[in-house]
Amino acid sequence: MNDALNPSALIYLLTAAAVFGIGLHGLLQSRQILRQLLTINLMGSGIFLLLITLGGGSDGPPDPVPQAMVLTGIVIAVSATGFALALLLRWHELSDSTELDAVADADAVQDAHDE
Amino acid sequence: MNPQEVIASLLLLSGCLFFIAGTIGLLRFPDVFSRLHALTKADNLGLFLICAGPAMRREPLCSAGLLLIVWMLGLLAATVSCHLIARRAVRSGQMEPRASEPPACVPRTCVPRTCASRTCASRT
Amino acid sequence: MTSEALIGLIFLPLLGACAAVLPGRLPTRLGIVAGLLPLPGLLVAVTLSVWQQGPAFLELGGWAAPLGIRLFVDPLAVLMLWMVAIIGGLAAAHAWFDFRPGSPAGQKFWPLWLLLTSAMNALFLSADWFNLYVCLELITLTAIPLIALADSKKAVRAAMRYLLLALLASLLYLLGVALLYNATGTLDLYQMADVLAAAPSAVVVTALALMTLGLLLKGAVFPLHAWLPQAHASAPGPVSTVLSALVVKSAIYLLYRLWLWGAADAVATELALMLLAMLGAAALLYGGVLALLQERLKLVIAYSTVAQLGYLLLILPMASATAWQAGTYQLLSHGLAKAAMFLAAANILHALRSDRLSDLERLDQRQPLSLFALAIAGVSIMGLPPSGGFLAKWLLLEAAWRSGHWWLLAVIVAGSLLAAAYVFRILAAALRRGDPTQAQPVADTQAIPRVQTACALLLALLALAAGFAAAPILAFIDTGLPSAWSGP
Amino acid sequence: MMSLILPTTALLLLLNLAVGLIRVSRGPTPADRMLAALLFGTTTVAVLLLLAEWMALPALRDVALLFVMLAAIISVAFAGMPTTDEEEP
Amino acid sequence: MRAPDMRVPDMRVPDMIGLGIDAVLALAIVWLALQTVRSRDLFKAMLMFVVFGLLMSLAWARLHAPDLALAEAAIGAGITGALLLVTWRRLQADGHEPADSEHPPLPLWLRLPTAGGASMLVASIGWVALELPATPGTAGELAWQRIDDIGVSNPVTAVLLGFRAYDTLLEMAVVLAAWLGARAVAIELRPGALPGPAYAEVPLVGALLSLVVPISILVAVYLLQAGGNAPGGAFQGGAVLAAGGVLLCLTGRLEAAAQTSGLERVLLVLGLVVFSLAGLLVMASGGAMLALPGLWAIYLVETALLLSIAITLVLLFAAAPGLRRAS
Repeated sequence: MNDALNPSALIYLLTAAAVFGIGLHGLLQSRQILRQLLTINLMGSGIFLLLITLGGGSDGPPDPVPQAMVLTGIVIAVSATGFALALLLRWHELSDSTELDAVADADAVQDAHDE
Repeated sequence: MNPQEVIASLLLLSGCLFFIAGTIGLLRFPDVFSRLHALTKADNLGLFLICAGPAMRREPLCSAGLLLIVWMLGLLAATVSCHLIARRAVRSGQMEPRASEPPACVPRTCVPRTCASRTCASRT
Repeated sequence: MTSEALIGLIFLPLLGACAAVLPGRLPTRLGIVAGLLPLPGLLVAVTLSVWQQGPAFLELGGWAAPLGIRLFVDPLAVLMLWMVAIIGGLAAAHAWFDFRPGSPAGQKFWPLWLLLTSAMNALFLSADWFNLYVCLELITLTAIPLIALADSKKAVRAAMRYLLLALLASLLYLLGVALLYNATGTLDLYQMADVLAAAPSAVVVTALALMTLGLLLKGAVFPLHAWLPQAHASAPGPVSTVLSALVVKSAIYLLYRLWLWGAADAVATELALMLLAMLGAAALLYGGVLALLQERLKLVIAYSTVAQLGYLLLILPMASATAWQAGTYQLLSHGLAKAAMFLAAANILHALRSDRLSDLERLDQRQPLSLFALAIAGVSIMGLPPSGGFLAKWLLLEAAWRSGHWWLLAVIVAGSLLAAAYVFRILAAALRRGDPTQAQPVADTQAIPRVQTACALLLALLALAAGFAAAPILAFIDTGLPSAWSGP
Repeated sequence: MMSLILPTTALLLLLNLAVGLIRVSRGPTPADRMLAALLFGTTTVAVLLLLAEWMALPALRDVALLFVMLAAIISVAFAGMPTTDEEEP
Repeated sequence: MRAPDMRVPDMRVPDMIGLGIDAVLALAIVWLALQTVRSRDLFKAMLMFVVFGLLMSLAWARLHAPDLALAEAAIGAGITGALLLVTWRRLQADGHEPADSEHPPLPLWLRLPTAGGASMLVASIGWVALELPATPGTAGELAWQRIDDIGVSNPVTAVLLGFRAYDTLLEMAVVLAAWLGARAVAIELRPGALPGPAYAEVPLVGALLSLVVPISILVAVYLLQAGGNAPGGAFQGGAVLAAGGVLLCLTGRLEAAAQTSGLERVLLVLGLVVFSLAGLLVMASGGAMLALPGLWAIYLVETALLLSIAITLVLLFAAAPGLRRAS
């Protein structure tokens, strides 16, 4: 890669990092499954952006391998989101709730009683 | 610099102006229905001008054709979308200009008279 | 011939899954038979070839490594493939009766099951970090619906939680892969290993840490284990079996590949291995204690998985052939024993309609064979001779002794004592006579198909037999030591 | 000349879009947000057309075509949603 | 404009404007991500996410990745947005408004440093990675050198269906698994799960359908054939075709069926089966596994992939086992 850092690559790099971090923060912050899925998708977008920025930073033609990886990643992400939404509907039907409660081992011990 | 380029540039810049006008309308008009006007009218004209700009310089007819298709589809999408959104807004009882609107829309005079009166007319 | 066999291991279950999607009972049956039955035969060919000619690569599409994707088969991969074939096969035989092909439940179950089999085979063979990401996602997206098939509120909650964490884990892993690709220009595991030392250490260390974190989450290693017990306990019986015996192991397998092959020469490897071993030790103790506190049989077994996975990480800092034998043998014997326990528990749950420990009384009269399977598998989990589990733990003690990690000796012994405690607790509950006035009549138990009992028993006996047939297996494993440990 | 006008127009449109984000954020009704999102759709199409010309990437025109074609889908999905209490004035 | 002396700044100024475009785009993207996470109203969050997708597509364009811009446009605008909105609507159907609970799972002191630290880590590591010296013989460079061996001139297609075809094949398995999973957990269909006929009466919708659906088919075919030598390909084409199907579902022309029909099942596995069998046939005839012999084989496989992706995405959207024409 060139010595002088391509400033626009730098911009997108910072964007990628910020989007990833915002997604992670959102995931840790929310219990609403729908929003958790949004944040996971955000994190994915951040990673994809990072891959392409790093792969395209050079002067030559853009690297097709990360592009193919990201394309694969996008299709996987939409598939996973589709399944997750179906599972969310099922969960909503069974529990009448759209969130998951906090996870703790205590649940499991309690488990025998709340059946 | 040939005259084609001058015309294209003018088209692009005026297209840009229409987009800006649309956004101003979106921000400052008082309710959904008047904002719809901003979107359907200004933006589609803007899109047309921006499509027309590059089309001026295009030698192959097919890519000018593609730009035309883009514009026509944009027109259709905007029409249908606005109709549906307005329909839904009417059903949910938003005909009343919102009194609680934050002062983003400020002076009443900036609302086009036709728009405001039409809203009132359809309410009564 | 080997390459055809390797392709067959991945593509037969894959095409079987496609057949099982088609309508009608016949394509489903055809898919199951053609997708699962030939696997042991293919594996024999692969094993012989690896035994005689050593580890081998297969370039897919004929494209050499940095450009294309390679498959890699070595003794560790062969061992894992055998476990998929045997445990997966017997669990499938067990599932045949609960999810009959052609029934609505079977329609949902079999395509996912076959895809999961194919995905695990693909994962154990792949030598490409990004391809492994796709395999991991495929495993996630097939295993989780299988859990949700139990269709209880508890199962769907566990599946949802598992899904969110697994997606997060995949993303962390992918981020690591992205950084590594940029630092080295290749995605091939073994090629990358050669150039990793030359890459800038900040990038490499971060990438490895991210990948490890993702894999620890997928592998339910303490303290990231919280999703596992409910998911494994609430899934249908055969699904719990493969989840506990194979699916979590796939993440541990990748940790081995990452740290003992891929990053063997990277900076800070020593420290990382020690940290991982500490996590393993914590998992061993914590999981053991939690298993003791559970009131339901399947939860005891699930927490036992959390604990037993700890052993697999303990070997990492020992760096000796004995440690490697111990680790791989623990993979094998725990897989067999845990599979037997979950299948037996599924039988018991089905027969008694409850798996509460308090409801298990007089199990020796009501479900003698399932209890027998549970007991034999328990022997292996505890590490009593002559089981495979005993051998694994013995080798582990020996390796810890030799490498001078004294604290590990204490941890291993404590873990085994805890295991003994929770297994005996199950047995005590099962042999309790209870109050004769309130005793449930024996007729209350539901009959279960003999094949289902036989599957559990067979797996338990295999776990026991692993203690006898150790010599050839260990000799085979010795031919494929991790590249970092191949010195004397 | 054109190489100056094209990116300038694109930049202006993007700034315009960024200002429009206020409306999505502020609402107040879902319909307002939806409307603003549609504006973005149109603006994005225009920007893509300009970029296609400027960066000499004709494929971006296909992207623009996809956007105008699919813009209606979201509003159709939106219009099918039930109206909720929060929208009532 | 005036004289040759304008030539020199003419080279520089557009670059700076380009940088300005990047900066505005980046700020907007970050702001939208933040809004997606922060807004308490879930509908707003979803809409922010959809707009985020729009701008990501522009970012791909700026990064010279038109293939990704196409995919983001087709999937983001056509599928994900509608999928999210419809799911939200279904969750609301029984009068419950999904809203965030007051108790986040992790305390603030834990999650802010975690996320902030993580993003700073990513940024600094990326920075280091950006300054890496280019290593010769990377996969990307080799892909450019050997692209002629595949027979297509679009390097991304060459990687997806040539050098790394195995990834693509497993990715199709993931798509199939997602549908299988969604079917395994599918809920009982209630009336109103998809917008009903009340809505099909709007005359404009008919006009929209009669234009957009045929065009989506046309564009899908166009993207498929363009994929060989220009950005495009099976995934983008499949997503566009699926978007046409989604529109038909949304307007009540297609409705959910309780059973998956035989044709749907065949289409679902078509991509995987054709791809695998093509690979196996090549191997059986002495070639290497998955080394597709020439352009025609690539197009054959891509057509099958396109159909499978399209049907899978539509069925995932409908969250139903199958679809049938509305009576």
